[in-house]
Amino acid sequence: MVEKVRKLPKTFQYFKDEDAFAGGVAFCAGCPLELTLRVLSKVMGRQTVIVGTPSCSAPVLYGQNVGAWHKLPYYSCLMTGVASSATGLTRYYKKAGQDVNVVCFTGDGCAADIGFQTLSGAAERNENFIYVCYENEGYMNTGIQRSSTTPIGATTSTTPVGVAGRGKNTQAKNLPLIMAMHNIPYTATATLSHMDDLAKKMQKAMEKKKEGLVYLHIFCPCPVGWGIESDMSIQVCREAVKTNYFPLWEAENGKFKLTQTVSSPDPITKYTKMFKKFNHLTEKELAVIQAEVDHNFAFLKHLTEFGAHGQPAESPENNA
Amino acid sequence: MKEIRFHGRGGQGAVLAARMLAISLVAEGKCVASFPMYGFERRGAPVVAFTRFDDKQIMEKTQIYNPDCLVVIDPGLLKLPTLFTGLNPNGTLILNSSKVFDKQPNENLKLAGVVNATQIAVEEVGRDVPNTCLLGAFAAVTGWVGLQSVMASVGEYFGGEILRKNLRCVERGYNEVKVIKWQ
Amino acid sequence: MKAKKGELKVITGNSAAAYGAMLCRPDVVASYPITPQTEVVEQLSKFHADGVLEAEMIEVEGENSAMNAVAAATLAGGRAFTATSSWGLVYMYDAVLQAAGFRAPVVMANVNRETPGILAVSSGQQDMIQTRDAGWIQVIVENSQEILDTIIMAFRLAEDYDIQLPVMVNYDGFYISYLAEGVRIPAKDDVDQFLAVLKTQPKRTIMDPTHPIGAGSHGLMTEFMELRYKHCAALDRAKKKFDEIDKDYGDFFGRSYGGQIEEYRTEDADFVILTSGSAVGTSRTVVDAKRAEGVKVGLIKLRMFRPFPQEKLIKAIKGKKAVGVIDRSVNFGWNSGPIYTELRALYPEIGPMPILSFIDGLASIDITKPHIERVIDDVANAAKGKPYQAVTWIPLEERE
Amino acid sequence: MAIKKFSSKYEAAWSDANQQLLCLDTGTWRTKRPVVNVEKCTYCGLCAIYCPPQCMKIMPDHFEPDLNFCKGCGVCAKECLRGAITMMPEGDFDNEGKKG
Repeated sequence: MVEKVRKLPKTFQYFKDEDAFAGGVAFCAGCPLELTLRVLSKVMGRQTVIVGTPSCSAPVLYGQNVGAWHKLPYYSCLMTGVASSATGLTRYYKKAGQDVNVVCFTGDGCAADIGFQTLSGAAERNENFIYVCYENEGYMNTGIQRSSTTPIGATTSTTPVGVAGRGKNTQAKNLPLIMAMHNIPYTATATLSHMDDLAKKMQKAMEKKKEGLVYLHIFCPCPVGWGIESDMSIQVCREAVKTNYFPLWEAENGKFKLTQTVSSPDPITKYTKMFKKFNHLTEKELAVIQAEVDHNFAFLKHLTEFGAHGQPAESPENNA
Repeated sequence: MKEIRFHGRGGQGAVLAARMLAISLVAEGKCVASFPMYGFERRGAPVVAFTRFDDKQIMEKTQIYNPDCLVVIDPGLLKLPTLFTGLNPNGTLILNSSKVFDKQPNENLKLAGVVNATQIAVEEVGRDVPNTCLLGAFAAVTGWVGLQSVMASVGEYFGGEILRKNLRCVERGYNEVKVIKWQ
Repeated sequence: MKAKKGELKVITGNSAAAYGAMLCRPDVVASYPITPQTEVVEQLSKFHADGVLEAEMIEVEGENSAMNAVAAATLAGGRAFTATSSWGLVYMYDAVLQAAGFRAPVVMANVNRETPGILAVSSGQQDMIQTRDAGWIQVIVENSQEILDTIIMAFRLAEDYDIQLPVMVNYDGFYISYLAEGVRIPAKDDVDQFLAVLKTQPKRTIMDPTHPIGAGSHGLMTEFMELRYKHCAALDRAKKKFDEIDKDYGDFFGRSYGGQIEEYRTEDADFVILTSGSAVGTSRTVVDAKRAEGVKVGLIKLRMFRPFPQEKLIKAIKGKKAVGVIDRSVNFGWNSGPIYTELRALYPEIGPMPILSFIDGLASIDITKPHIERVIDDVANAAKGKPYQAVTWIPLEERE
Repeated sequence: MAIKKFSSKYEAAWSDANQQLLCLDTGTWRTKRPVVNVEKCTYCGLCAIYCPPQCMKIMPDHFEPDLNFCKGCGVCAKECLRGAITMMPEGDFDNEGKKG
């Protein structure tokens, strides 16, 4: 009997290297963070130094002083010092003439909150490294507290629902847009459901980091923190894109572009009903979220109408 | 060891004058120690700077309480009630002023050199930076440092046209200072 | 072989720190300005602009980033320098602790300035005291020349294979940071030669991208204790190493400072006073004056504060009749001077004797000659067996 | 008393995969295991692409979970467009992995 030999799908072509992580590592079952890290190591290869911090990724990235969970060089930081430590590493490698992908890998809690100053500083200095933020909309590692990227209405352990509380009562910080406004060479959003898009952006990051800071914002829902069945995490990523809740875009030298267009977006309720953190919301409250999603998307659309830095707007009359 | 205290205002170059004097003394083989004392660095606020020199290394790191010489860069500072406090007997004063004393301002003050450094600076440099002129006057009155050394030290901080103008100030200070002696 | 004499320049303590760093050819410099340290950053930037300093200059957005950047650079294999003061040191505190735990051989100039709660843009060693238990090597120096020389020595110490620890070189803000003195600036090739011994040592562990190895991993239970033990052992080795480096420096450049401590006229002294930083110089002149009056007083200059030079101090103080310590900071809770508190821990070894604490010089208050005379008089009386006051806040007390 | 031999050759907390590549027995975490129906597999690769621990082994004509590491999250089964993967309770299998 002749064995069927089939051609691997195209996505596998992005995986240039083998997985640098041990087969079994301490991430929750179904966690997209684990997938993000493994894909990152496959796409970026071994000339990569990961810089990280206490977070869900820490138990795996840090290793112990008798061994490591992965075969990548890793630099462990405090929450405040990720982008600045990466700066120190990058500058030394530059001085020593070594070409290295220095990749910061943190959650939104570090990137948007406690580590934001150093990230912003590194962006302004246009340091030659890649900052990957895995966005799970809160402090998942310490037990699901709110962060500044937690969406309005979401319940967390510090924004609980009660007689007076209705979940988080302020809007999320739009970190990828804020980073793009630093005029860095490359900013992009990505998520796991759109793997080719994600892998392409990781590849591009390695090129663009030669020009300066690259910021990748990867949507990574937390099965435990958001109340998602462990097999549903990729579905949630997909629905976030389909509702325009998490549009996939990139900004290259100031030129904004949607990398995934959604012809007829799903209503936000299709997304919010997928997990527990929005369960308590009334129709009125959900309408607020819908309005916010629409506004953010329209805003982004406007940005895509402008040319790159140093170029005139493509169609200025559209801006009216 | 000689101890010199500079009184000026932020922006008038008291600190720089103290530093330049130190440089010129080092050029003559002396050991020096010079430092300013101020809190916030603000234009117009009173500033004190200290310069010590000796043939051997200077150990003291304190402020100067018993100066051998006072250099007063702003005539308005003459009104400071503590200006002469602690002045050594046989004390010296180098003053930027358009007026010469009619009486001895302090019993310990035995030698004063008065020069209208502001006017000279305005004439030569075009603005009120009297410090280099007073260093010329200092060299003439005290004899503790040579004119050439002072001029060389000014060259450490300025170059080109502005150096030339400041060197004119030093020279005019040296030549135009009025010396008053008391018994 | 001897080094060339070096150029004599009148420069401030801050400039001396910048010169010291520049001469050691750091790969990375990251620093954030703060009074009274600002001039260090400016001078280094000037060196860089003039092409004299071929380092990666990182214009960080705060001190925390400065420390993180330099610590990371050293662990990547580089030589790195930073400088700070006061609240800047506080703002980088987490990174300061981390640098020590990482055994990152950073050299930092810390320009001593007051810190806690009461605003004071003025001199005081409280900032250094607050990082006492950070696991760093802390050295206190006295004048501009010593700043420059000690920073060069600090790189030799920090990067030594047996040490691998960050070194903080402390000098008093205002009194020394702005003090212009004639300073001998060694030739760069001589400094290269002095530091060349580091190249003959085994290679320390670094973040090399071609080797999968991670910095700052978990130390679990006894593994954690093992690393702490190694850290303490390295600190212990640093004492002797510092003495050796100081001697080497003296042999080569012609200037040395006694290593961990410097003893001044202690040999035949009945009693001694102990102090650090800018107060040492003034104390020397007062000791000389008192000696001329027949008072047998000696002076100990504490150069190394961490690790604490117990052995040297025991040897210097044992057999004396009393010792007085002048601190430019306070030990909250003990309500005395912190160096005094440290010295009291040596009580059984130095033998029973009065130990007096003097607090002076906070917030740029001048530690004057009369203040030091008073200290010597008080310790002299205590040495004679008269009753004494344990802690004296000199400027607050009228002398009886 | 003497210090015992140190466990790490390093002076500080360095983790070295050459010294030891740490690995958890995450296969024991499972309550359900993915079972692949090879007949239904179209080799689209989605199961392997989305598998969070990336433990889908590439076989010549299908993909097969590495049960040493598979945590049983079920993403592969959920993402498979053909329904070629079924999550089956672990209790149904004996120690050798055969269905009892």
